[in-house]
Amino acid sequence: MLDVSNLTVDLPTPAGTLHAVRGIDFTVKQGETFCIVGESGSGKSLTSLALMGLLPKGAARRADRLAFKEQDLLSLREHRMADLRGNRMAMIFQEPMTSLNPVHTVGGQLEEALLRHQPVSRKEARERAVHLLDRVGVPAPASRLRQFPHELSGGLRQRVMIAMALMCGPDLLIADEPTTALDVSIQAQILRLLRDLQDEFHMGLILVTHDLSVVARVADRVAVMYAGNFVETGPVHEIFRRPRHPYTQGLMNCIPAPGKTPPGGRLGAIAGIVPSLVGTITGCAFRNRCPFAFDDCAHGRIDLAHIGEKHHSRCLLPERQAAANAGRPELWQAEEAHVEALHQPWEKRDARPGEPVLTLDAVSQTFKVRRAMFQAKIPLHAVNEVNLDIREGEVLGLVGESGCGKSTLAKILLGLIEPTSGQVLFDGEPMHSHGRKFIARHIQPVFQDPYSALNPRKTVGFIIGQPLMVHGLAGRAEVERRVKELIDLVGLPQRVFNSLPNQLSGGQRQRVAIARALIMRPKVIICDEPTSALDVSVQSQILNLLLDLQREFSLTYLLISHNLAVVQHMAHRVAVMYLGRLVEVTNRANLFQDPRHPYTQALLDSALTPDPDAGVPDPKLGSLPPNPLDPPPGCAFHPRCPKAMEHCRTQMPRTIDDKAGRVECHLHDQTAPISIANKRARISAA
Amino acid sequence: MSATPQDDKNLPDFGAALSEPSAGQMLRRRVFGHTGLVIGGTILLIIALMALLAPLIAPHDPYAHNLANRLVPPIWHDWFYDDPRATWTHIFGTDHQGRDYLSRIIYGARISLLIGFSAAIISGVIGCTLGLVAGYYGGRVDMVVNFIITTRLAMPVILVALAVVALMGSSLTIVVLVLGFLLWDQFAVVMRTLAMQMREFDFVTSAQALGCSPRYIIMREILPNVLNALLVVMTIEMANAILLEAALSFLGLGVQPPLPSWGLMLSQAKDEIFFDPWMITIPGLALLMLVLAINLIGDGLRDVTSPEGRS
Amino acid sequence: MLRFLFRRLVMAAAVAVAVSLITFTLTNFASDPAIAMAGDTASAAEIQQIREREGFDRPLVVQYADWLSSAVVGDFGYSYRMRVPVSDLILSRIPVTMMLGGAALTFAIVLAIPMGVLAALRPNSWIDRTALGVAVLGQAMPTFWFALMMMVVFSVFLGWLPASGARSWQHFIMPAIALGYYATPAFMRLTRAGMLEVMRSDYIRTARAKGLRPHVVLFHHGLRNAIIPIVSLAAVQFGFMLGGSVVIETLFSMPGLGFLAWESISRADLPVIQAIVLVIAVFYVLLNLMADLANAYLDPRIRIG
Amino acid sequence: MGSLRRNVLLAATALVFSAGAAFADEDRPLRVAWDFEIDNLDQYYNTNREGIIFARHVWDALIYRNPDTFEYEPLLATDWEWADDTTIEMTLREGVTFHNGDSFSADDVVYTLNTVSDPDSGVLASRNVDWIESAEKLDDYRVRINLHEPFPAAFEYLSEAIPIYPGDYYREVGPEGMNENPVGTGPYQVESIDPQREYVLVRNEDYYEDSPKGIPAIRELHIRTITDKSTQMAELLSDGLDWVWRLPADQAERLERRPGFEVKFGEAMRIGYMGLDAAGRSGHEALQDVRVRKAIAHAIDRESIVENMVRGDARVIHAPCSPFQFGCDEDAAVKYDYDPDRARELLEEAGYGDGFEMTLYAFRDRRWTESILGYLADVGIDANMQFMQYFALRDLNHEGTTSAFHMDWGSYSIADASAVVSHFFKGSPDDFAQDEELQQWLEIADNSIDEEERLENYRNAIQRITEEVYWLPLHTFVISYAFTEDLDMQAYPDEIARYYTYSWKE
Repeated sequence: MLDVSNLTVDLPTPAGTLHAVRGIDFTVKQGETFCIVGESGSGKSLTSLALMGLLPKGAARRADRLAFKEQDLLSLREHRMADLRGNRMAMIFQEPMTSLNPVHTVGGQLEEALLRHQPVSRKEARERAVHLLDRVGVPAPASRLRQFPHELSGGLRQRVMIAMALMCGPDLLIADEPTTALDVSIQAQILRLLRDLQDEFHMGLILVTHDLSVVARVADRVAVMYAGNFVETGPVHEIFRRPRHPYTQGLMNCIPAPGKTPPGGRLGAIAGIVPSLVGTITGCAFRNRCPFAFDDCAHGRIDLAHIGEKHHSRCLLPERQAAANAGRPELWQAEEAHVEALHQPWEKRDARPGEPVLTLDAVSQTFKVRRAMFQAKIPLHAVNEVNLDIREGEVLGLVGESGCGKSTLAKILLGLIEPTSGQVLFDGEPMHSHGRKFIARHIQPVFQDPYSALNPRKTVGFIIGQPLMVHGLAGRAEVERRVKELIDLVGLPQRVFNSLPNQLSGGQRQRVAIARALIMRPKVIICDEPTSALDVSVQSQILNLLLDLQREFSLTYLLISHNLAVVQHMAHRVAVMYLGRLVEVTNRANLFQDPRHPYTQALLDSALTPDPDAGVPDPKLGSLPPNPLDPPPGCAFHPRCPKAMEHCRTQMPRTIDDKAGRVECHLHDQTAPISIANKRARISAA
Repeated sequence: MSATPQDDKNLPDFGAALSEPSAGQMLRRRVFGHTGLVIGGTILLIIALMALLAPLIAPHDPYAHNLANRLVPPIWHDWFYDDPRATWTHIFGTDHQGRDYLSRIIYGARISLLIGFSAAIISGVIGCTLGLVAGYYGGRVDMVVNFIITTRLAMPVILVALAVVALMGSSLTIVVLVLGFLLWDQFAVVMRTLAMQMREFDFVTSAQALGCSPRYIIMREILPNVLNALLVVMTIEMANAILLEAALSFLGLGVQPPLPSWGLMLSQAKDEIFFDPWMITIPGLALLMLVLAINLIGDGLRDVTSPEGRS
Repeated sequence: MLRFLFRRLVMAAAVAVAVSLITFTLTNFASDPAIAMAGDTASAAEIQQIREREGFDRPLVVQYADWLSSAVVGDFGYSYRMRVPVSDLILSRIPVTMMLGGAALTFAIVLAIPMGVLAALRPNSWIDRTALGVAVLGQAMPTFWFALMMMVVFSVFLGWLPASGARSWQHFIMPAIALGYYATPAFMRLTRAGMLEVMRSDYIRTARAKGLRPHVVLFHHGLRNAIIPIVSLAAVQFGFMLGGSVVIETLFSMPGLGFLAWESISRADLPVIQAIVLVIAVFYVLLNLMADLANAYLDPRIRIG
Repeated sequence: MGSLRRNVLLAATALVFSAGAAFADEDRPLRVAWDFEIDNLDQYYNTNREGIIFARHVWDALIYRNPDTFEYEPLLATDWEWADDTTIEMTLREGVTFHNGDSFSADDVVYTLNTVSDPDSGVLASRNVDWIESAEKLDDYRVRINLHEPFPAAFEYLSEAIPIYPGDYYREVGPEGMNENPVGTGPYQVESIDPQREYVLVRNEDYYEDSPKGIPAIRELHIRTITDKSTQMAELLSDGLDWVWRLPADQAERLERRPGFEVKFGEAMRIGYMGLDAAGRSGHEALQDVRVRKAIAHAIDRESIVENMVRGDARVIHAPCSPFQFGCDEDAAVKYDYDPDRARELLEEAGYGDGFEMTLYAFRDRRWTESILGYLADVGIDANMQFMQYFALRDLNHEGTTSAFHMDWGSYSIADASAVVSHFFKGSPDDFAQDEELQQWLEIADNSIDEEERLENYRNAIQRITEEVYWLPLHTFVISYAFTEDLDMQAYPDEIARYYTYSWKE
C-alpha cells in the first residue's frame, strides 16, 4: 500500500545542511504494523512527516519513489495532497496536550476532519464523532463534543486524537510516539486501542517510537533507525530474538529487563554520541560507538544486507560473530566503574543498615489553586498523611502516575517547602527547623531535565563547585581541586571544566548534575526521574553511575520514577503513591512478585517489557484518570479499581503494616469493615 | 529549522557538541550576519563617536551667538537656490541666535544620548528590581508589585511628566529623573515574566535547595540569564526616553536652552517649518536616525539571541 | 465569575486611588493652589485669604481625603481657572478623545494585523522586510514631527485635509494616523510573533494533517489563537493613546481631554489635572478588565478550568 | 500651494456669485484663531487677554477710550464728572437694549458695580474694581459711584475694563450662567459656544448707531483656539483661517512676501523687562549688589536683540513702563548702554570677576531669553534658563523663589503708569525691590488727582528703579497680525483686536 524508496530529508541549519533522513526504503501493507524505532535525532519523526507532506518550511524531501496506493505522492500538488491527508492517510502525534487546538471544541475539531473530505451533513459528522469517541473509549461521548481540549486529561485527548484520525476511515495511520507523553497505565490502554482499531479498520499502521518495549508488543515488522538511516529491518520476532546489528544489540542491552539483568547489576550502555548529521558520513555511522568496529567500517558505503527471511542489517560483521555478540551486556560497558579514579578516597560512612535517616511523620501538603480565572481557589491535597522511613544506605523507589504528589514530596524533603502538617525527621530530629543550609548539606537533588538543571550562563566548574562556595566550605583552590576530582568521578573529561552546559550532551549534563549533588558529600540524594529525559543508551550509563556511587559511598537514594523497570532494577524498597497517599510500601521482591494493592497490580500489568510474544496487556484501569482537585470519597482508587467493594466507596482503608510490607487497602484488612450504621452511631456518640 | 519541539530541544546534541563552533563564534556570526543589527550598530557608532569627539570635530563653538548672522541657510541653498548667504563657513547654516547649526547637531548627540542612556539606566534599575523580585517570589510580593506596575501603567506618562515638569520647572536632571521614574514599566513586566519562567528551572530550584539567599539567586542565577532581554528592553526604553524628551521639548518643557538637545532644536525649529524647513529637517533626521539605530539594534538583539528569530 | 469581577473591581479601585494619591501629592508639592487661584494681581493677604477659604492650609492628607470623598461620587470640584465643575469639563471633552483614540486604534490594527500575518507567513521575504521597515520607522519618528509633516503635506500643499479642529470625520484622519502609527509596530510585532509561534504549534500541524484547506488552517486555527494576546495589547494601547493624545490634540487643536490637560497644566489648574489623570487611569484599568473578559471569551482555557 | 488654491477658489466664487458679491462678502465669516482658551467668559472671573478681547465685542463699558486719540468718549454713559474726590456721577445712554432684549438702565449699572466690587464675590481681576465702594441709582439713567478713597485712574478703569451686565439676568444666572451664555450690549452677540470651543459671534443688529465702536461690517466672527503657532500658520496657508496674530516677527515678514497674505505690525503697550531680585527674597547673593545688577544692564545688547529678534517697530526702552502710558517719562530713567567691558569691570569691583551662577526664569519667547543668556555668558555670568508656563512662573514669583526673570507685562491695556510700575513696586507679591521710599512715591502718584504731582512722583519712581536696576526694561512689544489680503484691518497699540472695525475689501 505504501512504497517508499530512497527517501531523504534535508534541513537547512545555520551550521549547514542537515541530512536528517538519508535514503531509506520500506513498504507498508494493508493491515500491517510497521514500527520505526530509534533514539532522538535519528530522523524517525521527520520520516513520518515526510510521508504526510508535513515537513517544516525549508525542509527538502526527495525520494526515488513515494507511492501510496499506487498514487505517486512526489508529483502531487499540495492541494491534492491535502485531499489525501486526514482522509486516506491520517496521523497522530506525540503531545496530546498541545496537538488539539485549545480554542475550538472537541466536537468542532472532530467534525471538520470529516466535513472537509466527505459530502456529509453536520449532523452526520456529529454522529460519526460520537460513534468514534465511544469506540476509542471516551466515556459520555456525546457530552464531550461541546468540551474544550484542556478539559480533558492527556489520555482522553490522545483518544480524541485517534478518533479524529479515524473520522474518514483512513487506509494508513501514522502514529508518532503516540504514548510517550502518557503515564504507563494509559500507555498500555492506548496501544491496545491502536491494535484493536487497526484490526477493525484494516489499516496500515506506522508506529514511530523510541521504546523497544512498545515495539516488541505491537509491531509486525520493525526498522531500527540510526543517524538518518535504517540499520536493521525485519519481522518483530526476528529482531528481538536475533538482533544482528550492533546498535540493535546495544539498545537491547541497555534496557533493564527483569529476569535478564540482575537487579542492581550493571547495565549495558552505548558509549559516545550520535555523529553530526551535517555533511556526509562515509562508512558505518555507528562505528565510533561500536565495540566491534574494525578498519573496513570507516570506508565506502555499507548497504542493508539480507541476513535472513525478510531480515536485513547494515553491518560488515560476519554473521557468526554478530550472532555471538547478542545478549551480552558485559560487551557493552561504556566505561569502567569510575569510583576508583578518585585520588583521595571519600571517607566511607559506617553504614548503619536499616536505621532510618529520614522519617516522614504524617506529612501533608495542601496548596490553594485556582482552576480557572473566574473560579475561587480550592485546596489541593498534593501530599496526604504520608508516613515513610528512608533508611541509611538504601535505594527507595517512589512510583506513581504523574500528578500523584511525587515531586511535591521531593520538594518537602529538599526543604523547599515546609509541609502543611506533620514533620520530617532527619536523624531523628525535625528537619525543617534547621533551615535550608543544614538540609542542603545532607540532602541533595538530581533533577529530571538536564537542560533546565544547569544554569546555561555558568561554567561546569562553577556549577559543580557552587555548593561549596555558597556554604563557604572551601577556598578557591580547594574547590577547584574537589571539582576536578568529581569530574573524574562521574566520568567526564577534565576539559569540561570551563565548558558551558550548552556544549554538553544530555547525558554529560546529567553527570554534571550528579557531581554537583555529590560535592558536599550528602547522605541522601533525591533523584527525581533522573533518566526519563534521556535516550535509552544514555539512561543506562546514568543508572550505572548512580549505582556505582551508591555502593561506593553508601549513599541513600530516593529514586522517583514512573518507569517500573528502572525502579525494579535500582531500588531496595518501593513506595507506591496514588493521589497523595502511599498505598503500598514494601521491598522489591515482595512488590514485584506479589503486589498487594490493586493499584500496584495494575501498574505492574501495564508496564511493558521488550517481549514480542506478550502482546499488549489490559490493566483494566478505566479511561478516567483521577482528578487531584476532586478526590473521590472512601478509597481514592475505588473508581478505577477492578476489585472495588461497596464500602470502598465510603470508607478510607486502614494502613496494614505487617511482615510483607505496608498497604492501604480494604482487601487486606483482616478486621471486618465497620458498617455504616456503626460508624454513624460512633459519630453521634462523639 | 526543525520538525518537532522534541527534536528542537535535542538538536544541539547532534554530533560532537564539543567540537562545534563555540557559542561565542556562533553569536558573532549571527550578529554580523544580521543586516539590521549591522546598520543600526554602524549608525549608533557614528553618533556615539560624534558625541565623544564633539570638541574635536565641531567647526564652531555651539554656544557662540551672533544675532547679526542668524538663520543663515545651509550650504545646499547655495547650490539649488543661489542663496549668497549660504557658505561653507556654516555647512548646516545657523540658528535663530546665529549659532552654527552643525556644531549644535554634533554637540546635541551628547545630550540626546545622555538623556536616553541615563533614563534607561534609572528605569532599568527600578524596573528590574521590581520585576525580578515579583517574578521570583510570586504570591503576595507579586501581587503588590503587580499592583505597583498596574498603577504605573494606569498613569498617563506624557501627562504626568508634563505636569511635573511644568509645575516644578525643568532641567536636564529633572527631565532625566522624571523619564527614569516613569519608563520602568517595560522592564518590570518583562523581567517579571522571565523571572517567573526562570523560577521553574531546576537550576534555580537546586540553588534554593542549596540554601542560597533569594538575593543571590536573583542576582547570580537569574539575572545573567535575562541579560539579553534586558538589553532589548533597554534599547526600547532608550528610544522611548529620547522621543519623550523630544515631545516634552516640543511643548516647551524639555531640557532648557541653550543646551543643544535634538528634541529641543526640533521644537525650536517647528515655527520655521514653512519658510526654513531645513531647520526642522536636520535635527528631525538626526533624531530619526538615532532612534532608528537604537530600535534596529534592539530588534537585532532580539533576533540574534532568540532561537526563533530570523537567522 | 461574580467573585472574579468583584476582585478585579476592587483592584481597579485600589489602582485608581493610588494613581490619584500620587498625582495629588505630586501636583500639590509642585505648586501652591492658592497662588494659582489668586490670579495676577492678588496681594499676599488675598492669597492667604484664599488659602484659608479653600482649606489649602490643612494637612495634605486631610485635603486628599476630602477630595477623594467627593471624587468618589463624581464631584471633582471646580476648575481654578474656568470656575466650572471639573466633571462637566471632562464630560464635554471625552467624546473627542474617545473618537480619536478609537480611530487611532482602528488605524493601527487595520494596518498592523494583515502586515503581521503576512510577515509571519513569509518570514524574511520582502513583505516581512517591508513590514519591519514600517514598524521600525513608526517607532523612530517623533509623533509630533510626523504630524507636522503630514499637516504640511496634506493641509498646506495638497489642501486635502483640514489642519486642525474636530468638527468632522476628516478632521480625525491625520491625528488618528499620527497617534495610531506609533502603536502600529507593537501590534505588528505581536501579530507576527504570535502567528509564527501559533503556526509552529502542534495543533496547526494537526489541522494540516487533517487536510484542512490553507485558509481554514490560517484563519480558523491560526489567527484565532494569535488574536488573543492582541486584545490585551489593544486595551493597553488604547489606554496609552488616551494619555498620549496630549501632543496630538494640542497640535491639531482638538478639544479633547489631552488638550484640556495641556491647558490645565500650563495654568496650574490642579483639580482638572488630577481629575484627568484619574479618569484616564480608571479607563485604563477598566479597559484591561474588559480585555480580560474578552480573553476569557476568546480563550476557553481561561474561562473553564 | 495654499495661496494659489485660495486664489483659484476665490476666482471661482467670484464668477459664480458675481451678482451678489457684496452681499456674499458681508456674510463671509471672519475666521480667527487665538492662542489660548478663554478661562471664563464672565469678564470679572477672567484675566487673560483673549477674554478681554471677547469682552470688548460682547459688552460695552460705561466709557470708551479712543485707541487712536486716547480721548474718553461716551459709550454706555454719555456724561460723567467728579462730584468730589471720592464720588463720580454719570449720565447713561437711553434706548439701549441687551442681546436678550432687556433694556439698559441705571439698575443694571448699579447691580453690576455693586456685585463685582463686593470683596466676597471672589472676582479675579479685583484690582479693576476694588476702588469702588458702592454704586447708587440717582434716577433711571443717572448713577453715582462712591470710592473708598481718591482714585485718579478711575475713568481709565471705567473705560472698557468694567463691562456692564444685564442686572436681572445676572442676578438670575450668576457668573456660571454668564459664562455659559454671555449677554451684553456690545456690537456682537454670542451665537454659539460649542463644546469644541469655537465661539461664533454674530453682529448685534440692534447696536446703537452712535457708538464709538461703530456698527460692525462683518456679520459673523468664528473664533477658534489653536495653541500651536505652526498649526495656526498651516490653517492660514490652507485657507482654514483669515486672521492670526503674534506670529514670530521673522516668520511674519516672510509670510508677507507670499501672494494673498498681508502682515501688519503694531507696537503694543506691552513691555519686556528683566526682573532682578534686589531684595534678596530668593536668597541669591550676587544680585543684591547693585554693581552686579548694573553689570547685567551693561552686558546685554538690547539694540541688537530688538533689531534682530524682536524686529518690527519695537523700541528699546529705558523706563519700566510703556511710552503709551501716562506718567511714563523716559527721560527720568537712567540709561545703560551696551558695554561688556564696563560690565566686566563692575563685576570685578563687586567681587564677581570670575562670574557667578544664576537662574533666569522665562515664559514668553525662548529665543529672546536665549539671546540674553548668550550676552550674560559673554561677560562670565553663567545663567541657566528655566522656561516655564506663565502661570507656573507667576506662582513662583509670588512665592519669591525666582532670582531673575525675563518677563513682559501688558498692563491690561491701561494707559497709565500705575498699571505697571505700581503693580510691581508697591509691595505686592511681585515686588522684588521692597523699597519703602519708592512705595511711598507710588502711593502718592496713584492716589493724587493732581496730574503734575502724579508725574513728579512717577518720575522719582522711574529714576529709582532704573538707578538701582530693580528691573532692566528691555523693549516695547510689536504685535504681528497676519491675514488674508482681502481683509481690511487696523492695529492698535493696546494689543486688542477690534474685529468690529474690520471689513472685507471690495
